Amino acid sequence: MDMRTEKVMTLEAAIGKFVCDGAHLSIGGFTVNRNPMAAVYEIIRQGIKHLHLYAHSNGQGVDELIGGGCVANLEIAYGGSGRFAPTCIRFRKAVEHGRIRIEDYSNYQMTLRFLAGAMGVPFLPTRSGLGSSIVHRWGFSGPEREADDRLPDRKLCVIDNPFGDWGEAHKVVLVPAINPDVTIIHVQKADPAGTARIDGLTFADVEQAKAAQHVIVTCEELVPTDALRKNPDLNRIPFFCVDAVVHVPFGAYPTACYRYYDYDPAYLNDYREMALDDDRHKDYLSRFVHGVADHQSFLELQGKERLDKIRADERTGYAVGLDRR
Amino acid sequence: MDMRTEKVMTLEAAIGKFVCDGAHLSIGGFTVNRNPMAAVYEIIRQGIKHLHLYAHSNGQGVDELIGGGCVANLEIAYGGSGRFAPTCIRFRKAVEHGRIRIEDYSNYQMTLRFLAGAMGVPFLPTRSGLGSSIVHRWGFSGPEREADDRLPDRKLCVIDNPFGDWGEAHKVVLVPAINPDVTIIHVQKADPAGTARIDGLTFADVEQAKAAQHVIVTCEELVPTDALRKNPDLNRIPFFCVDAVVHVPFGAYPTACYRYYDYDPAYLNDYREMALDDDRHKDYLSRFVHGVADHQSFLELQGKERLDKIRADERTGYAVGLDRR
Amino acid sequence: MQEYTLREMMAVAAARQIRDGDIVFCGTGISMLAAMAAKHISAPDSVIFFETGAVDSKLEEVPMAVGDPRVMFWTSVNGSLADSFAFMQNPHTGRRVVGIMGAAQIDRYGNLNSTVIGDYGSPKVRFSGSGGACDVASFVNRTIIFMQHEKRKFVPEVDYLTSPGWLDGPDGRNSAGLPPGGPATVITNMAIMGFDKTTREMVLNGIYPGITPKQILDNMGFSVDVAGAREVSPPSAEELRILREVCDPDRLILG
Amino acid sequence: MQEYTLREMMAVAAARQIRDGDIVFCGTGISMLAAMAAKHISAPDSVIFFETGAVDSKLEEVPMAVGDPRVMFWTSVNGSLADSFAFMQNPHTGRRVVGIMGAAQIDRYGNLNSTVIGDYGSPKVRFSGSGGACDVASFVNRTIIFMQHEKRKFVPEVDYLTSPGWLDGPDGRNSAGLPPGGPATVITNMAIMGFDKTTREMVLNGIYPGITPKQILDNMGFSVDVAGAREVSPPSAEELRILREVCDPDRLILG
Repeated sequence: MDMRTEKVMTLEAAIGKFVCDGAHLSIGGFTVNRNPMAAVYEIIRQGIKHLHLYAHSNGQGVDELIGGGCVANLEIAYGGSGRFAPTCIRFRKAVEHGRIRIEDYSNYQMTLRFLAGAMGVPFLPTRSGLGSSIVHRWGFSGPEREADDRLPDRKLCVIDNPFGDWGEAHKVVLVPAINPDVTIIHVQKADPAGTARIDGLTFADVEQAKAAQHVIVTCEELVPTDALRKNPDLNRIPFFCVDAVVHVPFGAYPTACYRYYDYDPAYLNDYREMALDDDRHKDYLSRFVHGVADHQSFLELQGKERLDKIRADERTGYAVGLDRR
Repeated sequence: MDMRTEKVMTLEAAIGKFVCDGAHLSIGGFTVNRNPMAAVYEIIRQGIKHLHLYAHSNGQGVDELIGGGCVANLEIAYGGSGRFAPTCIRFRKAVEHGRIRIEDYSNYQMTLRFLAGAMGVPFLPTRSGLGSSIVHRWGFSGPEREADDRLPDRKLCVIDNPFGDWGEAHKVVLVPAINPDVTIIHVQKADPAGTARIDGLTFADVEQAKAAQHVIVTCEELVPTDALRKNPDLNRIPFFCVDAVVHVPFGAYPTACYRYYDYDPAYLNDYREMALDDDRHKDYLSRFVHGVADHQSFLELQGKERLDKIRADERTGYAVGLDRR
Repeated sequence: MQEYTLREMMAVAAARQIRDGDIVFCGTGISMLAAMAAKHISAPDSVIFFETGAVDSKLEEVPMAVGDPRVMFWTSVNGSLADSFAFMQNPHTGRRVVGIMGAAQIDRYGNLNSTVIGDYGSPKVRFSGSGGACDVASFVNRTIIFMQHEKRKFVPEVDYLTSPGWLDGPDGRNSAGLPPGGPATVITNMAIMGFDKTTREMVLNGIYPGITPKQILDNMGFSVDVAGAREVSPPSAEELRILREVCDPDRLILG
Repeated sequence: MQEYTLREMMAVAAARQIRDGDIVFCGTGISMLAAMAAKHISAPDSVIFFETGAVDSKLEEVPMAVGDPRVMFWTSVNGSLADSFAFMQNPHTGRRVVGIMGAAQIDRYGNLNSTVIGDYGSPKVRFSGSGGACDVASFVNRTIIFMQHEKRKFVPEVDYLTSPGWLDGPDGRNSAGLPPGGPATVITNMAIMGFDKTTREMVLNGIYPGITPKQILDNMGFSVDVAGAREVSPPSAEELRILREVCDPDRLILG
């Protein structure tokens, strides 16, 4: 959090300032939507390593960070990108080859963990996962947890309901809070102080942002403060939660940004094919990530025609009739 | 909850159908804002008794229900109406004379209790109230609680953090869920199926509605479904949570309804004076509540001039320059 | 009779399970198609909603993921993950919810694995993981499960129990602390399975035209009672028209 | 020198406690006025927010309650009670929050009573109750408390501990499980009190012009160390102008 009212900086500066080797990081978005992809590519470009990444179902962003070699540990609910990759490709390879350590939760459990962090409580309760392997199989062992003061001593706790069977529940699972060092989200509109507006579903972005020590907001449009204050009911994150505001049009590309552009099926299909082969994936990284100076250059490499195809229709907020095969 | 898409009814019918003697009720709004006053007056008019009322800081609505003789038990955080009555008058008298039974919580605790009900968990944790009398002094005793299956067996529980000092907390208070039989809220706009839009602060209305078995929504404007679906980001309650939709312009009067009208300082000041004296309060009830057939007649009794004075200014959402002495 | 693919049969079979008044939780892919079809055929007053927070989306095009912007259009409310799972965990709303999901493995009690094949610590195959599946399976009144009918998928014991079904039998969910709902129907490319009300074990309810009980049992890693099975009626012309022309004209999901 | 009321003195004294960068939690009445005045005088980059969920309200008119529609205008975000208390309980944001509140009773450790006088079960006087006061006092980094300087209000022991101060001394909050912040300043119609950093007991910090330490002690139910007290400078002309002309021209709160 930061009380200043002018927090605009370049993406390079924001990532350089707030994301260091070994940082505990969470990114916003869901599967093929509103992942902060420009920031993801910049993290890979800056060669940041050993990240401890928290994700519910962030999909493409998580897969690229793993593929980019940035991730050491992953706490996650879902590694998939819808029909484009029912299981994310580099994620799957990394887990199967033991290149990252992973711990599984459910989407709601991860959401509650971010919410607990946002609320400033050590845990939240749910009935989800009782009787499942999620409760019994830990990715990080008890001794590993006790040795690392950035991890809670237990993955989760099952307790008897101290109120008897109040709420028709005699047991609940308590899931521990997550407080990332930094959360990065991509939004439709932000002002220079960091007030952020999200159009459409917010996923768990708001909870992820409020749980973090530092927040980087990348935005499609950087607008004057008054433009957002005119209707605060649509704003989702107050400026004092935010540390850096970065103006990056198409900052979620190749994932979608509701009312601005759709996901790019061609890119995501090509990515899947390249990600499946280690050599081709190396080429992908050197061409599309390391081979460009910034997101603007990356977009130029895709070409205007491609971006025009995915522009959102005004009525529906997505690209009607887009060829999504 | 109710899956039908046509739930419009009269206020008389809605109260008659969903609010019975002894019901566990919660009402929306905060102090002098967006209390569902038309519904409150209708409850008094229908002579409904022995309500178990849940409130955070609902102010005027709570005070009138108590004054109307409808309330037996009250779980509450705050009985005040801002500068008009730092302590609500009839509330104060009823507690001091032992005419209602009361149990105290904090605003956040009550909010969490509604949220727990909405989430379907038996409790939620907070650090609020540790070391305070709120934890130690119960309004309903252990034996009373155990004899009543509508009350949790404990007011609240203080437990050691099962995750050690994770979240920098070694203890937390668990507050039990509330699941009212019925929640009544007043909103700016609703459609016939019950999708509800709230302009400005939502207070705890959304949690209160989602926690309840039945929900009555009163609204300033009853609008076609498509009018709300055009921008769902502004809608707060999905239609399937709602059982009855009642069109009541000025339904929050004499409390405020953001962007529609302000609170009426003259009414609230008069009310305070009349509430202070038992005989004058009886006259107040027979004239303003029992003496009118419905909210429309009540408003006519106030007169058009009075309502015009409090109409909201378009830019600010309140009555600029209103005489509020 | 019109020709149809098994995938179309599966989508139609699932759609038929959805009733007016159901709140339908949709995962990615064929489950979305089934829910869309049901809205147009038998259950116009069912409500489609997504774990991402979209309630009663107007699906003019089939979404490719539950985070697809298509789910955000013309909804009743656009909320968050926190909101949507609360609707399922809340008993008032949760008991109206039907969840549709898939998995990599299923056992006789309808417990699902969508996490790993092999050891959790060093898996042979890694899948997506739970996503919302564990949550839905934990909370909602009944779930409909899509499976490919293969021996390696219908297993005596799942390698990892991602999403709780009836756990170890009649008292499994209650003793674990879960709400009373659970798996209702398994829809495969050969058959429709249910669960015995008493034992909570999987039973064969319906067989697609041209399939024999033996074929079904040969493709499972455990046996089920086939005595009560009837032939499933094939998709009607109208069901196929809705599926093909209204729901997925580009065959993005029908293939 | 300009004349001023004690109420004006109190509002100015509180406003002076607010620093740039503070997030100011406001209750009803004079605390709102203090926060508004601070924004215009010494702390333009402080942020006023309300438990009702309004962040950085543009207060063109003084609100009469924290639920007043005036707090909803031109904010950064219009949220809910759940949102606003989370900002206070969250250590990242909570440590930047200054809470301003009043009470019916206070003890030497800054514990507050705004619930009842007498027995809780059958009270002699019933007040509003906690509202957000207990929450704010539990969570935030420092609180500023408005009190009328009367013996019955400064008591050896509060009848009901609504809002935790330093509880029973230096280790009180920690052993109860509360975060480390606590009461910083008590502003009365006679004086400004603080709390000793070691003992956490109330001490006299400042005396308004024309008041003696004896008057202060005579109006309290317990004694405090008066050795470190200095005279408080009266409101400046500019402070009074802001208060009277900008913040509360109708004297709704100044009286």
